[in-house]
Amino acid sequence: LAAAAGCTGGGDDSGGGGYPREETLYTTGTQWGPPVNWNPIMSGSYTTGVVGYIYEPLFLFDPQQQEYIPWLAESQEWVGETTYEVTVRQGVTWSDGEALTAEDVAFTYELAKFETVPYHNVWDYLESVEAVDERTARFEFTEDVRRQEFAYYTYSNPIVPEHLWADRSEEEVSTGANKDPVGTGPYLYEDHSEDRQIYAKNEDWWAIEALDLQVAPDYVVDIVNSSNDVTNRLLDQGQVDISNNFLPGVDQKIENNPNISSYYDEPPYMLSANTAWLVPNTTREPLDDPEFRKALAASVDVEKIIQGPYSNLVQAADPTGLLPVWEDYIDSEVVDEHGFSHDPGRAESLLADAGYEDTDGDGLVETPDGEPIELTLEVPSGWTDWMEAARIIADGAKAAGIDVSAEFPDQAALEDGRNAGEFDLVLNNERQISNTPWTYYDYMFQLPVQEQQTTVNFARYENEDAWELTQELARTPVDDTQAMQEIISRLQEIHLQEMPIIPLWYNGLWSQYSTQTWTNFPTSAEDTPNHLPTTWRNYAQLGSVLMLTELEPAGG
Amino acid sequence: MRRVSLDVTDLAVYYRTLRGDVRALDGVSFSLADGEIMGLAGESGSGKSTLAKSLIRMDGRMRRIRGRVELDGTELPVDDQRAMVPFRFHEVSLIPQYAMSALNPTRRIGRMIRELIRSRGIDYTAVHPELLRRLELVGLDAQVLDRFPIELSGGMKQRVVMVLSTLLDPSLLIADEVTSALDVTTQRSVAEALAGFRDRGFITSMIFVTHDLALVHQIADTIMVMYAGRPAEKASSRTVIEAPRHPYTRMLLSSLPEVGVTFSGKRLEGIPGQPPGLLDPPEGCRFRDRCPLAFAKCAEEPPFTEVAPGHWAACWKVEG
Amino acid sequence: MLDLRQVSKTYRVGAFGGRRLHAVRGVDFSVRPGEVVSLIGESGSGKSTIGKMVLRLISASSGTIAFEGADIAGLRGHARTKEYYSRVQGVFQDPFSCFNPIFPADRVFELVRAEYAGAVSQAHWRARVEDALTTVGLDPAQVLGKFPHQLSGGQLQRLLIARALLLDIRMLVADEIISMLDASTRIDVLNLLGDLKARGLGILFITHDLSLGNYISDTAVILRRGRVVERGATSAAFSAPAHPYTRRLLASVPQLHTSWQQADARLAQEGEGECPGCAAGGRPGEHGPVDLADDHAVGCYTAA
Amino acid sequence: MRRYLARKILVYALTFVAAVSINWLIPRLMPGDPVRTMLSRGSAGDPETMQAMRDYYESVFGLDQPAWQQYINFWTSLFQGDLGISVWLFPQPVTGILLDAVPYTLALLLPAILLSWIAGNRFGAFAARSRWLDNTLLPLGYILTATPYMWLGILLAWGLGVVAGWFPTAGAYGFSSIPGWNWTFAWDLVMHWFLPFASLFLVAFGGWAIGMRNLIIYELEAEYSNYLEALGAPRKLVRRYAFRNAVLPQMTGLAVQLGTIVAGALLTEIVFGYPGLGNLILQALNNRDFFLLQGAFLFIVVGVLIANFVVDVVYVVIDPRTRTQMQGGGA
Amino acid sequence: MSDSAIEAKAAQAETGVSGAGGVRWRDTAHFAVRNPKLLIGAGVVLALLATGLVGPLFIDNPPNAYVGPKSAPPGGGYPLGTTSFGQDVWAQFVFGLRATFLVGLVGGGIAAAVGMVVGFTAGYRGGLVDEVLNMITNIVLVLPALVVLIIAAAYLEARGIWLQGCFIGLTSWPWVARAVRAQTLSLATRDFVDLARMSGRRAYKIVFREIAPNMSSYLFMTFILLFGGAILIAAGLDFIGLGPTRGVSLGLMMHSAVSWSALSGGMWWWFVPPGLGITAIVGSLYIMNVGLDEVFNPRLREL
Ligand SMILES: Nc1ncnc2c1ncn2[C@@H]1O[C@H](COP(=O)(O)OP(=O)(O)OP(=O)(O)O)[C@@H](O)[C@H]1O
Ligand SMILES: Nc1ncnc2c1ncn2[C@@H]1O[C@H](COP(=O)(O)OP(=O)(O)OP(=O)(O)O)[C@@H](O)[C@H]1O
Ligand SMILES: [Mg+2]
Ligand SMILES: [Mg+2]
Repeated sequence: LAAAAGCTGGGDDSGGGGYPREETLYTTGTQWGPPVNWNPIMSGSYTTGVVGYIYEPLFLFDPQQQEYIPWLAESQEWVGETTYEVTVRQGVTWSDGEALTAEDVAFTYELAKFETVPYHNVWDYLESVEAVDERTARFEFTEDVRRQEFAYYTYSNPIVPEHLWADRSEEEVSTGANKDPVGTGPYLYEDHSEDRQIYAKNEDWWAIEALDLQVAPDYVVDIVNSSNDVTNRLLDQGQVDISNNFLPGVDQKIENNPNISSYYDEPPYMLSANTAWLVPNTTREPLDDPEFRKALAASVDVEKIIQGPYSNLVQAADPTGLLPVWEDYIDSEVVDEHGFSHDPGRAESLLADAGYEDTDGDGLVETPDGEPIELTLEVPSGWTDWMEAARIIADGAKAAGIDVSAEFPDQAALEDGRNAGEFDLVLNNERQISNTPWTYYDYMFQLPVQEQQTTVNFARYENEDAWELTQELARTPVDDTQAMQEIISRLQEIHLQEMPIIPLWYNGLWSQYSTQTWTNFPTSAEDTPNHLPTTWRNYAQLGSVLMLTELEPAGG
Repeated sequence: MRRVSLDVTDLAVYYRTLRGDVRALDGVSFSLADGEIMGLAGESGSGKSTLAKSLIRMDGRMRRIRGRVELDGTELPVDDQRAMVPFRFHEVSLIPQYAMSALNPTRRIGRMIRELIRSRGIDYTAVHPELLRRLELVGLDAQVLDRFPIELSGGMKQRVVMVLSTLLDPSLLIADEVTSALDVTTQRSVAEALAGFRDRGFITSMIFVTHDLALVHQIADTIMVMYAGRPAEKASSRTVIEAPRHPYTRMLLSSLPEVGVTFSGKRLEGIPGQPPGLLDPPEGCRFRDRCPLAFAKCAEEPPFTEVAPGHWAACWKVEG
Repeated sequence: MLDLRQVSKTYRVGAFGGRRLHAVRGVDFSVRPGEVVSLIGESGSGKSTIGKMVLRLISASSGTIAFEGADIAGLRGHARTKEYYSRVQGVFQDPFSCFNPIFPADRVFELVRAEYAGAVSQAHWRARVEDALTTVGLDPAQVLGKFPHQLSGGQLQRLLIARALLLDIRMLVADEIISMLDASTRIDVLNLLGDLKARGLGILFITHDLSLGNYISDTAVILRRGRVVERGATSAAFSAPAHPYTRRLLASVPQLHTSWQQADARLAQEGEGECPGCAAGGRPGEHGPVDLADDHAVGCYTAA
Repeated sequence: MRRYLARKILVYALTFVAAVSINWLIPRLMPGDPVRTMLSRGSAGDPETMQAMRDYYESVFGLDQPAWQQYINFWTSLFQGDLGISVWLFPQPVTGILLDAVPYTLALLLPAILLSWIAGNRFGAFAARSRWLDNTLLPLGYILTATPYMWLGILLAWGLGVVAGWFPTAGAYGFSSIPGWNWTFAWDLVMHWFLPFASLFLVAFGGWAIGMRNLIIYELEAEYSNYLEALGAPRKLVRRYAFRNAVLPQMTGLAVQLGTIVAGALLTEIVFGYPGLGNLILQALNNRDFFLLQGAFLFIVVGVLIANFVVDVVYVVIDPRTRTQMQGGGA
Repeated sequence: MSDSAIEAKAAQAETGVSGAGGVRWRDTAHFAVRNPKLLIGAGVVLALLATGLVGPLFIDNPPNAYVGPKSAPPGGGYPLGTTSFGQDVWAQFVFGLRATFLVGLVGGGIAAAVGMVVGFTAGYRGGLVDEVLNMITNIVLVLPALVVLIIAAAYLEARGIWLQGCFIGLTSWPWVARAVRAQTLSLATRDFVDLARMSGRRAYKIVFREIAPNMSSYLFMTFILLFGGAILIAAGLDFIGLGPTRGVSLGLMMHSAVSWSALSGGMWWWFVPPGLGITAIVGSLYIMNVGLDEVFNPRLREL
């Protein structure tokens, strides 16, 4: 059957019976297909754990504390307006024995000169990068340096070994499978098959000495996701320790099954990972009217969605849509003045004030010109939670007099229409936690609007001022919280007044643990760690890998 | 007179149907001497096949109402499927009406015969030489045993079935319409082969069912003519053809054209009317309605009596 | 009226038509009005194939079949086909299979009416049907509205003939129409054909039973393996069969007053015989029809 | 025979071309863009980078060429055994992905098909014309065939897996197992295989049993059965002969049903998280992975075609009727 | 499935036909009312059909409306309990039955129609037409229907039950075509077909007025099998999320029950009824089919 690759390393001393249960951590929820790619550059598709377990970035960013944790880097410094220096840690070795040097750092950024490397646009403002000595890499930037974005890169991009990658062609770098990954991280590639990926502990991990950190599980087995049903069964049978899937009804489990827990022990149970937005097509009538959009926003009964399809597993979004980790950036004055909440009465009055009235007596308003309004809210078929949410939104809108109906086309069809601007309303949540709200506003306001909007500004909202502000935010130093706050507060004001997209709720950082084998998972409780409890791709850089260093065997 | 091998007395077999019993065989008595080939003739639906089936294997709808069948002195348990098994093939055997489809299409003929023989608890090796001999006798070589039925022509299949059915030298062989589907030349060879089997003693006696009087006359010693579930007349074939007594037989014969008779020369006439339905047949003589000689007495059922030595008939008019 | 000239029919048989089967080869004969021609031969000799070709149910592979001077292969289109069928009709061997078992038997009349007599009034049509039924000796009250299984084979066969008579036909193809019938009914149907012939109908009478062929027909055509081996006036062909095959055939026919042994004896006495055609100048064993007498020809294909 | 085979092969070849072409075409008619779907999983937020990557990948997949060119390329590389590169599981070649998955699917399918067929036929033949079995066990057969594969699968998984705890319910072997040639591992494989196999088996079993029962009843009515009985053959022999003839149509039935069973296997795999083609196809679909879809489809079509062909040939070998027909002989 | 059996019967030329041919309606009725298989099968199907037809009339809210408490077990005002959103499972079941029957009807109907047209044409016309149609039939036959359906279903932006039915119909006809072709071939050699031709009938009339009525019982049985098959295929599609994008069907219910963790949450009442409903409908159809076979075919009748 499966390529019986045999096992090397630790598997053997357990007596041939497989990976010992009490030393192995079983995870699931990230990988949706067979593991096939260990290339850390391919940030969208590498196998779970490639970055984090094997490859590591210079820094980790802890969103809970809003701080950067030096990782492969020991320190960093802006030595001038446009000059940045980073010092790599002493004593870090690649798993093939070579030492990590500043050359590797410089090389990793040099790689981005290839157009197809995802962080290629660092070269928009990066002029040069070089290793000034064994441990120091120096970056020279243009005036335009987007410091916020660069800070994002410093923690999200893993460093790759120059001595192994230097000869790789562009194709290999950006599309190679990197079958034999050599990194610096706490785990080594052990084995994989169709439905799993196995890592074995790296006994020589630098952090053991340098930071006195030790990952607890000897093995990590990441199980390829197949369906909620399967995950549920695995969880019930205690075969998986942490699952990062959205499992409807898991609240019942957490409440009733002493072995299953999550970050919070009460609703919403989960941390928040991203904001779900209702995206109107601002180029279409009447959605081009901010008043109409505001009325629409007020018509949505978010609570009903939260209690209905989500059974309180999520929480309502702040009117600004900023995630809880960015709480500090929310300007309460602005929110008090311009914020919104579910308020059908207000929705109606907003409509009435803006001239939308029910002229034909069908209970639904027409445009000021008397044109009937018929909007559709599209949600991909099969995304059951969103489908339910869409039904509730449509009902709420109807109650407020806006004719919205929910449609469930195929996902790809929906995306085609969405990107081309052929839609009325969609739901979207394509921005995750990061080091800066800039990523949010970039998503909201980015200009120019192109024929195909593939990643950002699906609402096709055009506001030069907002875009200016966003760019200014990008340039602001990440440690200048004051300046950031000011800009963000102005952006919030524009957002709430114009309502280009309507924040609805925060999707959870879905995570449920079975504590039969491992304990001390992150929770909100005082005496437990509070790293992000997830194995999601790109979350290791947000400190989630630290969770593994805190786990404790249940038996011991 | 020679020893009687088959003796059927007042046999009545009905078919159970939704609308009631079909009285396909309603009081048939006759006996068959050793070595006798009896032709069983009569129009369609007169109960020929029913009689044939009754003697070897009744199907699920048939019910024996009365009567007994004796073969070589032992009574045949005709309506007891299980008890009949030992008699079948050994004592009574059959060449079915559709010999063409009587062989399993997916088994080689030899293998089928072997399995069948063995299943009857007989040592095949002992029978094998005889099988080959008889095949040769009917003009087939041993190779047919390695063939599938579909590889043989209709006549060949017919002969294979003939050999197989008679392989254990049964006392009684029933050949039901074995020649009807064949053309004249094949008809003749098959019929002659059957008579030859009797002559060689492979079978003791035989009932040869057909509706073709001219054919049956060629090989049969006696002919029994049936009409609507009852025997009308039985006599030696010569007598039946040349001096029939029963009006039905006579009318039947007179409607048979012969080579040489032409429409313009001598216009033959059929028998007017139709045979009665057997679901609820009329009392008395069943030919009454079509009979030119019918008279009051015919309302009573005429007995099947011996009107002359070896000549039986069921008609009030022939008595005496 | 009906003329067959060198008519042949080849079937493709076997899986995917890999093999050819010559069912009819170069057959010639004609049928005149008021004449009964019997086609006689053993099973598989191509009798039905000829009948079907005449009825245009299958097409000839080669040769021409002409009806009243016109090649029937040329009758294209629905209208002309219909026209043809109003002149030529057929009756087949198995009366039970000629009737659609789920409809009343008189549906065969309805079909004719629907196609040929749509304009005729109900009453008028009914009269015509009853007329035809009486002609074939059936009591309309007894047969109309009955299902096929409620009627006897003879009745069904006569219904079919009546159906043909509803059209103004000149020619009837009767393919073994009596072999499925009881001896006593047979003769009634035969007699009916005789009466029709007297009314000027040409009849192609197909049979394997020589005694029946003899009874009714004027001309006999003996077929063997798709070829005509002997053709002539019935009286001639039967009383003085020329071709050895015809003779053998005759000897195999079971007869009431002659036993097979007697027939064999006669055959032996007269000698197997050579084909007189070969003697009369044909190439031995492989010659086409050679006239022996007026209206009596023999063909010989033993070598082919 | 040779002619017949040639003919069959031609039909199969045409079928193959048509099927594969249809399959090539359908995904391309589908809305959605594989490269975009692929890139949207990445985190490049910058439209220009996005565009660059997009262009790059389109050329990698050859999607920048005109459709006819793509079609020709498709066939050329197909003949070189190259099914292209998966979009979803980039940069893995499709062939590799499939070769990893196909053994699992086969491991489920082959035993399920063969065993259910054999067992179903035996049982059906046994039950035919037995009033008692006809009224008790056969209705069960009908219920089984009428059960949706996935429903039965899930019930089994929960009943025998989660609740009773007898069987594992996901994966092809324990997640803690290390593949190797030892009994522990083999047993582990069997335990994981059992439930998905059982759900496939049960559904198919019911179908075959019923089919056989119906056919046997017809065969027992046939002339040759009557003849055998008239010659006093024991019931066993008569049944055996009837069985042999009834099996033939069941074989064609097998060929006809193959597609359905394969589909059932895919559903079952999804239910049990079994790492065969089922999950692959579903995901490939969601990710608009033309190449993987094409490849998986190709495997299935080739599989079904081969199976059909084998059935055709075997049929000919064991049914003398078709054989004779092919030789153009016969009575 | 019993498809193979019925097809095989067709291949064995006479059996089915002679059964249909010899039908005496009175007898048929007699056996029909005495055949437990037919009665039970038809009874269950009709009961479920009636539920699907009449049931919705008694339900005020749309089936997907949140009407009750969440995750309530059966009992109280909700005979089959509620979903985890508080949807009435009974309401969904009743509407789902409707949809399921509709899919069966549309899918089975289209498959039957296509299969018959192809089968009749191939069988009656013969020759080249036959060869070509045969080849097409073979192609569609070996195409793994569900896989094609999965792909095709995804192609459609919005999928409705009708459309789903159409797709299923268009891929599941080949065995019908084969079977009908075999039957037609055997019936077309009957003399009454020749007789109809000699009456000047046109080909299509002969096929539909002479041949088809003779196989009516057989065609009906075929339709029943297709009906059941279409329901199962639809359930499979629904289950993997390629079902109708709006409305409810039993398959969709199963799909949502599974994707909302009904089983791990112990909400068997959400998961079991739809599966049971499908099994009951299809199973009863099959049982009914065997019953019909016994009724129509004199050889299978038992007194
Ligand atoms: N299975 C049956 N059920 C009911 N009636 C039957 C059955 N088989 C035969 N019959 C009836 O019994 C009577 C005698 O039938 P049988 O088959 O013995 O006639 P036959 O003389 O052999 O006729 P044929 O020459 O047509 O074979 C007929 O009226 C027939 O309709
Ligand atoms: N449709 C067909 N396809 C292939 N071969 C056929 C077809 N019809 C008839 N044949 C063959 O053609 C030959 C002549 O058949 P035909 O039916 O004309 O014979 P026949 O003289 O009528 O025989 P019978 O007395 O048995 O009816 C036979 O060998 C037959 O097998
Ligand atoms: Mg009989
Ligand atoms: Mg003929």
